[in-house]
Amino acid sequence: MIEIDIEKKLIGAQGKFNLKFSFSSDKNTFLSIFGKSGSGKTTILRIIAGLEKADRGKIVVNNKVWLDTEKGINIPPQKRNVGFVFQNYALFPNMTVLENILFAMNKKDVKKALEILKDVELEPLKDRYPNTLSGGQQQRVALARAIARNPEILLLDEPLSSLDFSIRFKLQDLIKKLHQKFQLTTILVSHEPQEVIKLSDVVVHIENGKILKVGNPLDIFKKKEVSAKFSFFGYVVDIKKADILYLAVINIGTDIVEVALTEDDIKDIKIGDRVLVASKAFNPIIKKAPLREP
Amino acid sequence: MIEIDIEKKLIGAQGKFNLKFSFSSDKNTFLSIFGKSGSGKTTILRIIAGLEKADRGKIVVNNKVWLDTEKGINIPPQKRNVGFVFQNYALFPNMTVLENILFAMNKKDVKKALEILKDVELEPLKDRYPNTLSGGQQQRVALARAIARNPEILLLDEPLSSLDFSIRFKLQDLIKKLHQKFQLTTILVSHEPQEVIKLSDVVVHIENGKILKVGNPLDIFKKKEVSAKFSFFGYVVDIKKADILYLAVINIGTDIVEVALTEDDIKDIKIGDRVLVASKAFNPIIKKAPLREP
Amino acid sequence: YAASDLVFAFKELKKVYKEKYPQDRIRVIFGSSGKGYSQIVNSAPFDIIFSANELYVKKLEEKGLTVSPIKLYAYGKIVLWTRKDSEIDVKKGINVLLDKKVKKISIANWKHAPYGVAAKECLEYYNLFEKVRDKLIVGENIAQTAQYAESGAVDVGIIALSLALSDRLKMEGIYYLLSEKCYSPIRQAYAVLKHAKEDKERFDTAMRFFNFISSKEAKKILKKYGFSLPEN
Amino acid sequence: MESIDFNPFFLSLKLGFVTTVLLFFIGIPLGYFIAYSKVRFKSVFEALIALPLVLPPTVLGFYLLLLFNKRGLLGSLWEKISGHQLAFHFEGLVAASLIFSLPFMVHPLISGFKSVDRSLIEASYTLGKTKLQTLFRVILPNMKPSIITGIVLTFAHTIGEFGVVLIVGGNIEGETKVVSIAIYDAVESLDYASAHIYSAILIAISFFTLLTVYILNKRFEV
Amino acid sequence: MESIDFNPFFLSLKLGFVTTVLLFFIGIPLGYFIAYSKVRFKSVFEALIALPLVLPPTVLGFYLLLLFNKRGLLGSLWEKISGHQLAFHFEGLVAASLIFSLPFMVHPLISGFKSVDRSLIEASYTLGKTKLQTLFRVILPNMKPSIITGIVLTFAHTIGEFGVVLIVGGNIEGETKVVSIAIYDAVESLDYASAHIYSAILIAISFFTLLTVYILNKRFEV
Ligand SMILES: Nc1ncnc2c1ncn2[C@@H]1O[C@H](COP(=O)(O)OP(=O)(O)OP(=O)(O)O)[C@@H](O)[C@H]1O
Ligand SMILES: Nc1ncnc2c1ncn2[C@@H]1O[C@H](COP(=O)(O)OP(=O)(O)OP(=O)(O)O)[C@@H](O)[C@H]1O
Ligand SMILES: [Mg+2]
Ligand SMILES: [Mg+2]
Repeated sequence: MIEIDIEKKLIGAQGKFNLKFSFSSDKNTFLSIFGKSGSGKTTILRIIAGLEKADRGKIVVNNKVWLDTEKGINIPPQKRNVGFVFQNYALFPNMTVLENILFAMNKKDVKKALEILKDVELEPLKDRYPNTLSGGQQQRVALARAIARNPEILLLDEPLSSLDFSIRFKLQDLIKKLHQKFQLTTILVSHEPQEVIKLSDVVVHIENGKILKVGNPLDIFKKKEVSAKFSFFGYVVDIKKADILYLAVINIGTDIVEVALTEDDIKDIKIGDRVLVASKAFNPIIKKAPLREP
Repeated sequence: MIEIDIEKKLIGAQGKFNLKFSFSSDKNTFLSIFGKSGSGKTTILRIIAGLEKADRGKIVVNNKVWLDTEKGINIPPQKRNVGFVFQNYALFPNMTVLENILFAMNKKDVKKALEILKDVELEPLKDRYPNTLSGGQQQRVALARAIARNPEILLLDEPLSSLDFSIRFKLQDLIKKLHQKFQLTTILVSHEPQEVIKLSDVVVHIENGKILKVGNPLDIFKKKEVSAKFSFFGYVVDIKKADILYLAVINIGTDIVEVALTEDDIKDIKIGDRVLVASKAFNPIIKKAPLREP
Repeated sequence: YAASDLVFAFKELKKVYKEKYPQDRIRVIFGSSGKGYSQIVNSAPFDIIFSANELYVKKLEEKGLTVSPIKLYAYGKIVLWTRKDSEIDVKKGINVLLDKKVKKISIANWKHAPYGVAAKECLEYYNLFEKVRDKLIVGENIAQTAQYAESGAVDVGIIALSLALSDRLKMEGIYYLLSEKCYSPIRQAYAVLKHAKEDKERFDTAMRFFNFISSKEAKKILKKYGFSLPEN
Repeated sequence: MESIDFNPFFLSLKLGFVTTVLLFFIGIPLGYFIAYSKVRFKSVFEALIALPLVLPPTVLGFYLLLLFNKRGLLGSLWEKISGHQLAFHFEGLVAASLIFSLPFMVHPLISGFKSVDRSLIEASYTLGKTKLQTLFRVILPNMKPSIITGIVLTFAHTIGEFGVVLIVGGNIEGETKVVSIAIYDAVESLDYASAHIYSAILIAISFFTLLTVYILNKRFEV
Repeated sequence: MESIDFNPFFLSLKLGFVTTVLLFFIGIPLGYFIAYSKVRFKSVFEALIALPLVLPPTVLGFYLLLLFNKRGLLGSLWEKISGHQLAFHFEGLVAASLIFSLPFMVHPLISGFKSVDRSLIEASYTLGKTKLQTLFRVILPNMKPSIITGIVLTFAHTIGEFGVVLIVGGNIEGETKVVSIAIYDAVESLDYASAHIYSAILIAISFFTLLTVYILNKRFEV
């Protein structure tokens, strides 16, 4: 159960703007926030965590009032049971990886800590200090630490941005699993549509502090351009001549496909263009694929 | 012109391993390094920049020897003309955005600095201090600073990881343009296949410090699974019943498509699965699309 | 350079001297005699030394740093001193130190301060030293010893008469002059130093001041400030 | 030269340790407050703390004597508590040392507090740690060089200072005669041999104490 | 009470400024070396720098006097250069102050250097900046609280210290009679009224000097 309705003045790239965000749900929702750089996503998470003051607003989580500017309530971050993965990780340099995790636990439980570390594939690094880790390793420690806290609400600020796809997918699954297992409310900031679609129940698209769209991920991300059932956006990587035809090499997501073009077509299309690839008459087959790097 | 051949012992998640990397090209290549978290990518860049010592190796850039452990040559980072975008940005907190950029220039040129800031869409923030910027804004300042240095070789450590697609695409174009205009050698670390494919001439895939594959991006990323001309990997987001058929909602890249399934098919496939979607008989159309957010 | 106990006397001596020899400029630096000694040994730019302890001047002579004969200018005297509000009647004499009301007594350090040596001798003379030993607070020099008494931190101080006669202490307390027979005389001596020789004019001035101190006028002043005078 | 008396060394070390430990615990809340509070006149506080330093030690000692003796404000208070005044007792030396060494502890701590990354503190808060837990587990361990600086300067200065100690303590053997006073005495009585020996021993002890601090610190360094 | 002589104030401030400025420029390379060098016996250096502190000031002064007088090592050298010995001259006071206030500058600077994020220094190097440029443009501006601590402690301690200054300087009017000695003199001659006034003025001047430092620093703070 969560109810958020906040407002705060910010100074952004286009001058002052007003951050206005509201969301409420009576289930344990997985909410994703999606939007341009500087649009106020991190600020929203920080206000929820109590690290920043809202000019006006109200936050109620699981029937506890965390913030109510009208009544002058603003309980400190220590009393809000959140797990926060910071954009810059904020690991404690004076503690090893394991100690970072243990520090987050109210009841120190080494076995559980090691399990979490295994989940993020860092168990062998447990006695290392954060500044001897690679960027992605640090990010995973940050995630593990937020999880170890056993929070009511998980605030994830681009928690997987420095990770390659294979581990990223695993950790997405982990987050999803935890979210369901512990009936968490989770708020994710991410730039990765795949991630947002995979994980979230609700997506909020904000721009310049204002909510542009709210909805379920499919509604938000399903394209409207053509009515075709099977169509994709992609980028032209290369155009090759093959016999009388031209072959456009197109990058769609993590895939590369080749599409035949006529001389006419290529007048309009050149390397680097963003294109829509669609099929009118189409009979797709679908086949389970192994989970691995392309 | 670049010639790299380095070796260094590292301690990773699976114990000690040997980082071994070599690459050479006599053109101004755009090289991408691709690989799992902790595989040694950042370390390679740091060795090239002179921030870390290689146990053994040689680096020659534009006919200048930067490192030759046999001859005992190791010129300091200050004398290596590199532009480095750090994974953690490393902006100078005591300088404004503009001052950060100017500091990177040998000849202070405010006009040029402002132009670069305009390129990364941060001109209005020029007088702000880095710690008042959002994560993505900081990352863009880091990129702008590396560019302002006018380097011979550009080292980009996940330079766009915190950015949303629209600005990300623009900055990819900017990097590409600069690479070509100034005949740079550019080395990019990125987890984003789209980015790697779009930008690079050569891709090196490393794992545990070893080079797994080298090649042009199409070779590396083109899938081998089926011979179909038009096939993609995706994730099953939802399965809906429609009349006698089932509709699988599949997320491919940033797109969502619906594929009809028979009762038989869905035995094998459930929500969350990674699937390959392909078409055997297929007549795609291709259409230029506006560059915008989904 | 002059010992600290001369502070008050020298103000007047200087004034009188100035009247006699208006052309001479003299500057006095006060400090402990030991410090002055070490500084002079290490080529401090002092022309005359007035030491509360003849010994230092003698040592300087041994080192060949003096250019005049050593002369005594005064004998110091010691007194018991207490605040007027202390309810202790020092006039009763030295045995007052045994009084229960006297919990602490300040005394100058007998290891290097001449007034301290005298005070200790005096206590020993009356067989009091061991008895009051636990009450003793050792001041580093005679001025500090007086401060202890004056601030009330100690009940009685054994200090120099010259200090007890200063405006401030006269106002705030009462003193009892200890008999000169209980301690060996505090022989205070002075001499012109080698440094004066470097400059003719300075040397002349120094010699004039040297002679002035043994003049009747100067002796009268010294006496007024609580020093007894050498016979010569 | 007299035979070496080790009591003054013992007293000095005791004074140094007691003062340093007490000041550490006084300095931490004070430094924390000055570094993090948003009070308007914070600069005034910062400047005030350094002020005891500008007075000559013996003069400061003199003022403290007025305060500490049995008729003084603190001295009389202390007399009621403990039966004797502050002046001329070890407690008085400690009290005086606390005052004159305060800036040597507090100022380094302030700059240490300011150097700790704000986001670490925030992270600790979101993990449910109280301000006190955050202070001891996150803030202090990440400002170790400043703590070392504070401890070393305080300890060394307390051992070496004698002006204040001399006046307030009154050079009482076994109670307030610390080694700095013993050395001073020796020099004043032109007993240079003793002075040299005392100095040498003092320097040796201090050197090894400080070295231990540094080496221990290195050992536990990340 | 005599009329107030402002010369000692002037001398004290001059001594404070000169010493602080010189020590700043000595402290920076020294602190830089100790903080960043990988020499094995660095801790020994760190401990050594604090040692002048443990000696009682007058005793330190006494040893310096031996060094600074015209037959001493440094004194004779200086005499060749400038025509007079170091002892009993203003230069001697400066030299002595440099030695006894050294730890107050160097130790805070060391902890400051250690607190600067390594990656900022690396970033500056990759931007082609020399070590010197990096030092002045990147490192020092990001350790301001430590610099302030160093400056404040050095300045205040130099103004207030009189033991060393008294012995090395010899209390010569207009040359080495700084205000701390003037106050000391006044107290020693039981002239408390003068002492109070001198102290009050000294404290007021110092307070405003320090306050200015803090406020200027705030003004330029990020
Ligand atoms: N200072 C260090 N000391 C010891 N080991 C280190 C240090 N820095 C990095 N490593 C180890 O070296 C390995 C390679 O690190 P590197 O930072 O190069 O990885 P990376 O490929 O950039 O990873 P990521 O994608 O997560 O940033 C990692 O296993 C890391 O733990
Ligand atoms: N401390 C601050 N003081 C003033 N403005 C700030 C501060 N922190 C952030 N801002 C501004 O508020 C706006 C929103 O910042 P926020 O960090 O919430 O963005 P974001 O959506 O998380 O962006 P990104 O995706 O780049 O991380 C930005 O324009 C930023 O410049
Ligand atoms: Mg953000
Ligand atoms: Mg990396």
